[in-house]
Amino acid sequence: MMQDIIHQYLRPSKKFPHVWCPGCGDGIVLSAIVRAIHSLGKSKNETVLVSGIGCSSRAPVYVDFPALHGTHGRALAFATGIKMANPELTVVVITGDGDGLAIGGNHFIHACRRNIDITAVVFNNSIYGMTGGQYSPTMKVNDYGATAPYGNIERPFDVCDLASAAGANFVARATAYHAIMLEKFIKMGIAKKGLSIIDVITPCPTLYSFYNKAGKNIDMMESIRDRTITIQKAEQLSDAEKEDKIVVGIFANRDFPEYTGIYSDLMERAKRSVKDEELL
Amino acid sequence: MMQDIIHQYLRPSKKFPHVWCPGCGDGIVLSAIVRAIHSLGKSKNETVLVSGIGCSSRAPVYVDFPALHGTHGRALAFATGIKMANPELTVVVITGDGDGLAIGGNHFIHACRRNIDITAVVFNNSIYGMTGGQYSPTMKVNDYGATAPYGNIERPFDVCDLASAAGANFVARATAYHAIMLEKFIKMGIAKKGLSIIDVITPCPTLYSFYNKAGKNIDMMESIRDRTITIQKAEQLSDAEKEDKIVVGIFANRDFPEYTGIYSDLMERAKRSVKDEELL
Amino acid sequence: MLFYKLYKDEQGRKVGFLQGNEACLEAALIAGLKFFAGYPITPSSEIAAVAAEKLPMYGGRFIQMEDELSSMAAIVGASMTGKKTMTATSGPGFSLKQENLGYACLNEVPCVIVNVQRGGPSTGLPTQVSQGDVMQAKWGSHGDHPIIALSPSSVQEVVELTIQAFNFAEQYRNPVVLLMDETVAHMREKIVFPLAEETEIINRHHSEVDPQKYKPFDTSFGDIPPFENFGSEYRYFITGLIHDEYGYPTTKPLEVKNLLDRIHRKINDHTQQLSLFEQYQTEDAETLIISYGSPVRSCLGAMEAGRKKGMKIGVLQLKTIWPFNPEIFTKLPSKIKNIYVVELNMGQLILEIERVIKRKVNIQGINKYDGLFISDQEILKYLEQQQGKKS
Amino acid sequence: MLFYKLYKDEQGRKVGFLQGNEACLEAALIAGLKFFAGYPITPSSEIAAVAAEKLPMYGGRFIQMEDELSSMAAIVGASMTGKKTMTATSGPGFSLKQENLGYACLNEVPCVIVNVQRGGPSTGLPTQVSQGDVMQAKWGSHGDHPIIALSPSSVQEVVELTIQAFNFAEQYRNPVVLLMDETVAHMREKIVFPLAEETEIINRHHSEVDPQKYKPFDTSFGDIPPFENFGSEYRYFITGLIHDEYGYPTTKPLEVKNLLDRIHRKINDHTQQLSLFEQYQTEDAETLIISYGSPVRSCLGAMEAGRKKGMKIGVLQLKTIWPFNPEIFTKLPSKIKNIYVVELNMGQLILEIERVIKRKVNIQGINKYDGLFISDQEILKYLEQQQGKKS
Amino acid sequence: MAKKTKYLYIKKNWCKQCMFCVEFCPRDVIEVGEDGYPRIVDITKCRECTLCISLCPEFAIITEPEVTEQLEVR
Amino acid sequence: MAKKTKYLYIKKNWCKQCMFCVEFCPRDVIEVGEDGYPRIVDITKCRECTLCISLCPEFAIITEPEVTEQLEVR
Amino acid sequence: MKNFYEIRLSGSGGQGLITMGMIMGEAAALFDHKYVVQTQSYGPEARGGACKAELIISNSRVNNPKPITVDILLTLSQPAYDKYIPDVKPGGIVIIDSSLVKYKKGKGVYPLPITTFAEKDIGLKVTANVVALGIICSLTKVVSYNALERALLNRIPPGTENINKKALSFGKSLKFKDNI
Amino acid sequence: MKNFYEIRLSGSGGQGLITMGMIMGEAAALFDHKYVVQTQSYGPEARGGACKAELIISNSRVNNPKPITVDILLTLSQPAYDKYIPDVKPGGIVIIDSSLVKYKKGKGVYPLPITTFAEKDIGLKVTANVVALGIICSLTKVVSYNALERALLNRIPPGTENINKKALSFGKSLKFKDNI
Ligand SMILES: Cc1ncc(C[n+]2csc(CCOP(=O)(O)OP(=O)(O)O)c2C)c(N)n1
Ligand SMILES: Cc1ncc(C[n+]2csc(CCOP(=O)(O)OP(=O)(O)O)c2C)c(N)n1
Ligand code: SF4
Ligand code: SF4
Ligand code: SF4
Ligand code: SF4
Ligand code: SF4
Ligand code: SF4
Ligand SMILES: [Mg+2]
Ligand SMILES: [Mg+2]
Repeated sequence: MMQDIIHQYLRPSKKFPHVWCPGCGDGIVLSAIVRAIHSLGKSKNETVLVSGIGCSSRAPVYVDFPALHGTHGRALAFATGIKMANPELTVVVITGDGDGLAIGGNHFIHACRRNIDITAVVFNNSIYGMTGGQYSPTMKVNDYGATAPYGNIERPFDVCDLASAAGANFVARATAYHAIMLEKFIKMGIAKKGLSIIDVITPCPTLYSFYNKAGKNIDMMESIRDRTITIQKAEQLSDAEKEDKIVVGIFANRDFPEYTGIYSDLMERAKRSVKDEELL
Repeated sequence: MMQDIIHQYLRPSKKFPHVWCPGCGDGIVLSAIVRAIHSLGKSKNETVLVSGIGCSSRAPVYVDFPALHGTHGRALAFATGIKMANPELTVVVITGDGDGLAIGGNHFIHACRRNIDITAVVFNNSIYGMTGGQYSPTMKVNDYGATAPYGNIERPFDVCDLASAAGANFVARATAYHAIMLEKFIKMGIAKKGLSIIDVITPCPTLYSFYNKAGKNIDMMESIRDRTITIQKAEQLSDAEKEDKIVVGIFANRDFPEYTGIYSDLMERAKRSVKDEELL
Repeated sequence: MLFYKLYKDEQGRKVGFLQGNEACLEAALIAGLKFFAGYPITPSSEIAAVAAEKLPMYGGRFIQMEDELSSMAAIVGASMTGKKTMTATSGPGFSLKQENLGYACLNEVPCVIVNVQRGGPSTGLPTQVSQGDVMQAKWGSHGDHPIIALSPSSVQEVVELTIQAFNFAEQYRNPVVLLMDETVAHMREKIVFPLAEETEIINRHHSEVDPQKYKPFDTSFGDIPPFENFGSEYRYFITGLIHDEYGYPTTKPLEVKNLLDRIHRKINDHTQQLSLFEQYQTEDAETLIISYGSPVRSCLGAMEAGRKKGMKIGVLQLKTIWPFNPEIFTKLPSKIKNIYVVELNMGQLILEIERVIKRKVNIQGINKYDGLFISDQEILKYLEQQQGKKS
Repeated sequence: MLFYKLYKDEQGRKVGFLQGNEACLEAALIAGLKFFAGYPITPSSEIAAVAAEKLPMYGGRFIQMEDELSSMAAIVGASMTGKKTMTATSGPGFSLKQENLGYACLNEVPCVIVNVQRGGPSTGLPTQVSQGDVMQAKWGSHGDHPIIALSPSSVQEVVELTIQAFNFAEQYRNPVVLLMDETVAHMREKIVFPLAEETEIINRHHSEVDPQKYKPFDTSFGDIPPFENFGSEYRYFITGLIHDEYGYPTTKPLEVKNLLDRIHRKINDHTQQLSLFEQYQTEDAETLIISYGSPVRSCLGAMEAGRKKGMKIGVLQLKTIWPFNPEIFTKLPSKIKNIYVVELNMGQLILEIERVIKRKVNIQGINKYDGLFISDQEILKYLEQQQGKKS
Repeated sequence: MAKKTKYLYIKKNWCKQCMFCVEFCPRDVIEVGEDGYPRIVDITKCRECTLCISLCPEFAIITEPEVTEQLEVR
Repeated sequence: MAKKTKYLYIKKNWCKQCMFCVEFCPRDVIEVGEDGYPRIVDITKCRECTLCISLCPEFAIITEPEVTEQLEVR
Repeated sequence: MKNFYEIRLSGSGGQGLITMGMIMGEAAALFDHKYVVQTQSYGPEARGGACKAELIISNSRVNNPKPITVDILLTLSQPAYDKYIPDVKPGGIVIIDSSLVKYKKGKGVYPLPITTFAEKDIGLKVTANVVALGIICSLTKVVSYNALERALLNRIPPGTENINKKALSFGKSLKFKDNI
Repeated sequence: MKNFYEIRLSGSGGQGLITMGMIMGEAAALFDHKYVVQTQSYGPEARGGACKAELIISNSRVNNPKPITVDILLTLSQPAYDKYIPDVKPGGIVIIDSSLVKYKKGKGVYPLPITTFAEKDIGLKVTANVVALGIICSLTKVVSYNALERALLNRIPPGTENINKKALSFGKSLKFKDNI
């Protein structure tokens, strides 16, 4: 049955429409997250959303989960505290390319390294939307931004490569256009024990488009659609041919031990080693 | 001719012996750095050392270069400012596994990504020496530390994988025992335009040894020697066989454009675009 | 690897010969600590080491984060699940925690932040004593934010005030800073831990309202809104933006003002309850020495020695630094002609004291900031010099 | 992409209709800015955008760092090469810069930090005006550290005080905080840039000593040691540890005390030179309104309107916030019976003012912290209410 | 479970007219109406791929209007 | 350039007795002396591999003693 | 002509209101030598929703930077109209794009199909803001036509001078009476 | 016996001085029921170089936590001896490991080849600190033997009880006169 699942999850006390611009991909990604949570049958009470600061990080205010809209860049750090303190909870982090990879880059790699059971969805629009369109660490070379008036000269991170090198169990990329694939990857990520990173290429038709004359809503979506190739396809292409492409698919799917689980084992050992301290 | 090159570089106004413990690898690594700089014929005036905080980060105080002993974790950030403001300078960063990879992890990956012409030498003893032997993000699982009384449960970073994924031009690993190889890699790193990371496995015979019963000076050096294998050798081994090994060699050596160089080009473009602003 | 042992005394109380840092964590366990996140820094590191060993023994969890920013974030996140949480650091790390400390203040998240003060500014004097972060404890984060800060002068007081810190945090839904100093943190003294029945443990106040009606910043129960755990049937949203009673961002001027007023009022209206202090021989004193933290010990020594010489000295020890309680100072016996404020900094809390004491009295700072502890002799000598009594 | 144009007026001065943020960066270029590192944050972001475009046109360099911690570190590093450097941020970022700001203070590294204040605490009210970081500017970093902070009330003053900030930084070898507020940063006004011959540009003082004999913290030239560039023939070491004159770490109590005394003395002994303020109609005033930053505009409006109604109002505008200059207040005309301190926070600088004014006078804060700008009407109304004159 | 949705509704008061639904519906079920908002032209063509729902950034395409209407009151 | 080093010196006042030089000299040129400090036994066996110099964490093995002595005064 | 004007230009994002504000401000401040303060709405609330630019133009120093009530209100969208109409001072002037906004008649209310004019008469919809500038100029005299034209020409992309001039003078040339 | 003792145990890292300090402090505080404050040197300067533990043992509340001058000084290394000997109060007691330290004779100076004793008589060099504890105990009476033994036994790794007891009692049993 076709269902508009998201409506079962919108906060009853929150006004709509939301704050995002017309054609912004953030709403699409949020609804994919909600569908993924829904399809796993997770309880609303025990699924916590955590975000930082950015247009994308506004997402948790709209959906009816316990949610922490933290400080810029620290979403994964807040989330680590939540998950450690109560490992029963399902913790989903919503972050941007700025929030998660610029100021938050350290927490990103350390969360991956610890492989703590959190799923982080990176709303990657290759720009700082919230602050007016500055270049982000995922912006392509030669794109423009408020602080890249001569074209960006910094090479972008490949979010998936970084996450894999840092140790995350599950790493995948999808786009806002490929909403069904996106939902599937998020679902796999949440289901996976350990840290999951889902890098989502999403359009900012307001600021990215303003600085890059990238057209309006549909133009940006079409560009994303047309530039997307699969990992399999990418392997057949030369670096030059891949230049402008968005490579989607699953980059890592492995089973390193999960952090809170190992910690629980440690607690067992520690409890056993409680000595009778009272001697006198 | 056999030469004790380091003595040409010790600060004339500084007292010796230095502060490091007997058998600490830090002195060995420092002297390799100095020999590398020396062999490249770099001028003392125009070679700047930058470090953070840690036992290792104390190194620059002993050698006669302009040097900035910064705040914990920020060495690469201070260094980025120095290099950007005066690209003529040779900038060498001295950092620890804690300084560079724990608190400084974000600057680490972003410096790699920008590929700015700095050489960072990571004095990697897999422990926080300065603060009393807590586990670091490069400590092996099941090793002990002041904050890992039940054995470390966090998987370590592979510093070289991380640096490569983040975009550094030159990435290599050596050990304090393999001092000649180490010198060579540092030399290659400095000579390389772009960001170079040299991960150096070095012994902390005081604190690491205390918590891990790893024996004294020579035991630790011998252990490092005996566990070392080359990349070529490593490729033939299974993951289990590699478990305890130190893989040395050059992990990346490539020629992405260097940051300050591209910026200089940008400046040329910008100068040309100075419009006659005065209109009235 | 613990460096101390605990024994049981005749009354069944745990006793031990502990460092301030060790005592701090033991006391936190008594207070109900369940989660500790930290990043090592001298001279606070032992707190983390003890936490790493002891917490998992008693069902708590410890994590060493990648830095202080994330440590602070982690204890705030963990506190949202209903757990009592703590972090420990020193000056440089305290500076790094400020942004997220402000977040905790705005969202009224109970948690305890230990700052073992060492010489500053910057990396400063990592192994030496200081009280240089007193003003920072109040003003370190941007924007007006309410803070509670306590400062112990002995290892036994570390126990007392650590438990108090957790209680205040829970009771007032506010972060509490435990301002230790290197001296108190690193010295060992005999301490006696109170029995369970001797210890009041306060837990955050929960709501009884229908989950549908719950508002995380509900003002209808007074200035301290009831708290509900993430993971419970109460679902809500918190943000570092100025928010309404639902926790949703607001820019409505009245809502903004109401929120800021309330979170400050909830502390300021309870200044008397929060204000812990001790007076020693102030009844007949003509000279008053005011201090807090480890220098109080030397002040008491100077008082005793001075009284032997006929000087009418009294000592006022502040255990609560913030909120600052003007009443203590406006109500001082009028016999007091000279006030000396002893601080291991260049004069910080004296600024507040000067501000509130309106009557004509000689107020002077005795300040030491060379990394050394101040001795009773030094204080007494200064007093004698000042009073021209030097014989 | 610049959103403003510059013209030339009859006297050959550049003029334009600019935002405070834009004017700030243009003025910095006049002052000699050569390196800017920043991380975007509302409401300061335009400063970075203009820097990104303009600096490389004039031989300077811009970098957007990964966060505020690194931005602050980068400008300190860059300044060590002899370049004039700057960063810009707002509250949350200012909190993150504190650790490295302390480093700059201790190492006497000239640099300018712009904090465009927005509503706090925490993420607060990102697009709205505030003056919530006044105390933080002084106390935000751990340990006692000397700070200079200036606050403009109009776009033209942004130009004046930005240049001044660079001059003070260079002259005193100290970081200078330019405390703007969202209102001044975002409003557009006509500004006239001074001609080169009208502008005094101060550059850091270099040494003439033999490189072998150079000590980076040499005290033999007075309290401000000559500065030499990294990369020159002067080679030396700096550290965030307390250091001796060579820059080497020391824990010798006397060296520690001497260093801390000197870096504070070099600022405090020049409080009069550093203290910029304006007095408006204070000669005959019975009521004095004290303010700084954009609210000064409303104070002047209230003064004008009040005087029309026969109220003897004067205005004291502080352009220099830190170092705080007590003399301004102790020397106020004795006719003044009522002092109102207007601040867009819950009362911060008023604490200092209350401290130093010892004579009996009514001191009250007029505080607005709901995100809105305070209007002249509001101030006047408050004054009228207070004075029971409401007709 | 296998019940077929009878209709799709566009919540105009939420819709921001991005036209993704119009552009990306593989069956051209949706088109721009005269008021500038999307409208369902021929629901029988719909193959229930849910793409329009998934791609609507505004959560403005709904299957059960009565549930969602409640969301507007605060 | 090709001049052969005549001797190696151990600066005892810098040496912290880690014994790396003794342990790792491939030619056993260095051994532990009676005072507990390393000493050169037979320099003729030295093949000038510089390993001892490179591995000395204390910069205590020197080729030209006079240069380094100056370093001690401050 | 009054000595002191508080002006609000309102509509939605993308209609060029901020640019209008800057041009008007620059014209009045630099070329008419008035005291001018111009501000605008910022931040997330500026995304999508109502957007505004405000000016205070005066013959003497301006204190308050942001108007609370206004002498002149321009509205190019319905939400902006609804939100800001209560802030108009008695005797104030309201200029409305009647092609987009449903409005209430009244003294000082000047409804004009500005966007339609721009589309039909100028041939380029996005010049609506320039047409509006012309209207404000002729209706309120708060800024001189010469100054406005000069500031306008300095702001626009090269090659668009003629169409912009045309739009401005078109706006200025319109005849209107308030709509009671 | 005095009411107030300031004591410094000094030597170099690895000699177990801190442990000694803790044992002595625990013994005096918990079992002899004295007021005790114990401190020690920290940080990088503790690496390699001189190392110390300090105690103040008193019958009444202790204010100053760190001694400046001392009643009892134990030195197990030359640098420590050189550094701390000036801090001994007139009439103070100095106990020196004469197997490691060159010292100056004087009243109250008790040189004993402590490490040699530990090696030869106890058979384990690392028990030198325990031998020293025994010496301090019998020489100064600042802490009771019973208390010391009790505290010692609670600190040491299981299985080493006997050798430690032996070292302590050996230290206590030594006869000495000061070395003038
Ligand atoms: C400490 C701090 N620094 C800077 C900011 C300003 N800021 C808010 S969001 C943001 C960037 C957001 O970028 P991204 O995460 O990509 O989110 P987007 O808006 O693009 O969805 C910045 C720099 C802040 N709020 N806090
Ligand atoms: C902001 C801050 N946090 C923590 C510290 C304490 N600290 C100093 S060095 C260090 C770890 C050093 O580890 P590493 O870089 O590996 O150096 P090592 O001592 O092992 O050579 C820490 C945590 C500090 N100085 N500043
Ligand atoms: S600015 Fe960009 S990222 Fe932000 S809401 Fe608008 S379209 Fe989305
Ligand atoms: S503690 Fe370890 S890392 Fe530090 S100086 Fe000693 S041996 Fe080296
Ligand atoms: S996709 Fe949604 S918001 Fe976009 S036009 Fe269709 S209904 Fe409206
Ligand atoms: S469900 Fe698919 S086919 Fe049906 S209207 Fe939506 S997009 Fe078109
Ligand atoms: S390697 Fe150096 S420090 Fe070690 S024993 Fe030899 S000379 Fe001494
Ligand atoms: S140079 Fe080589 S062979 Fe010669 S003494 Fe040193 S290590 Fe031995
Ligand atoms: Mg983004
Ligand atoms: Mg290390």
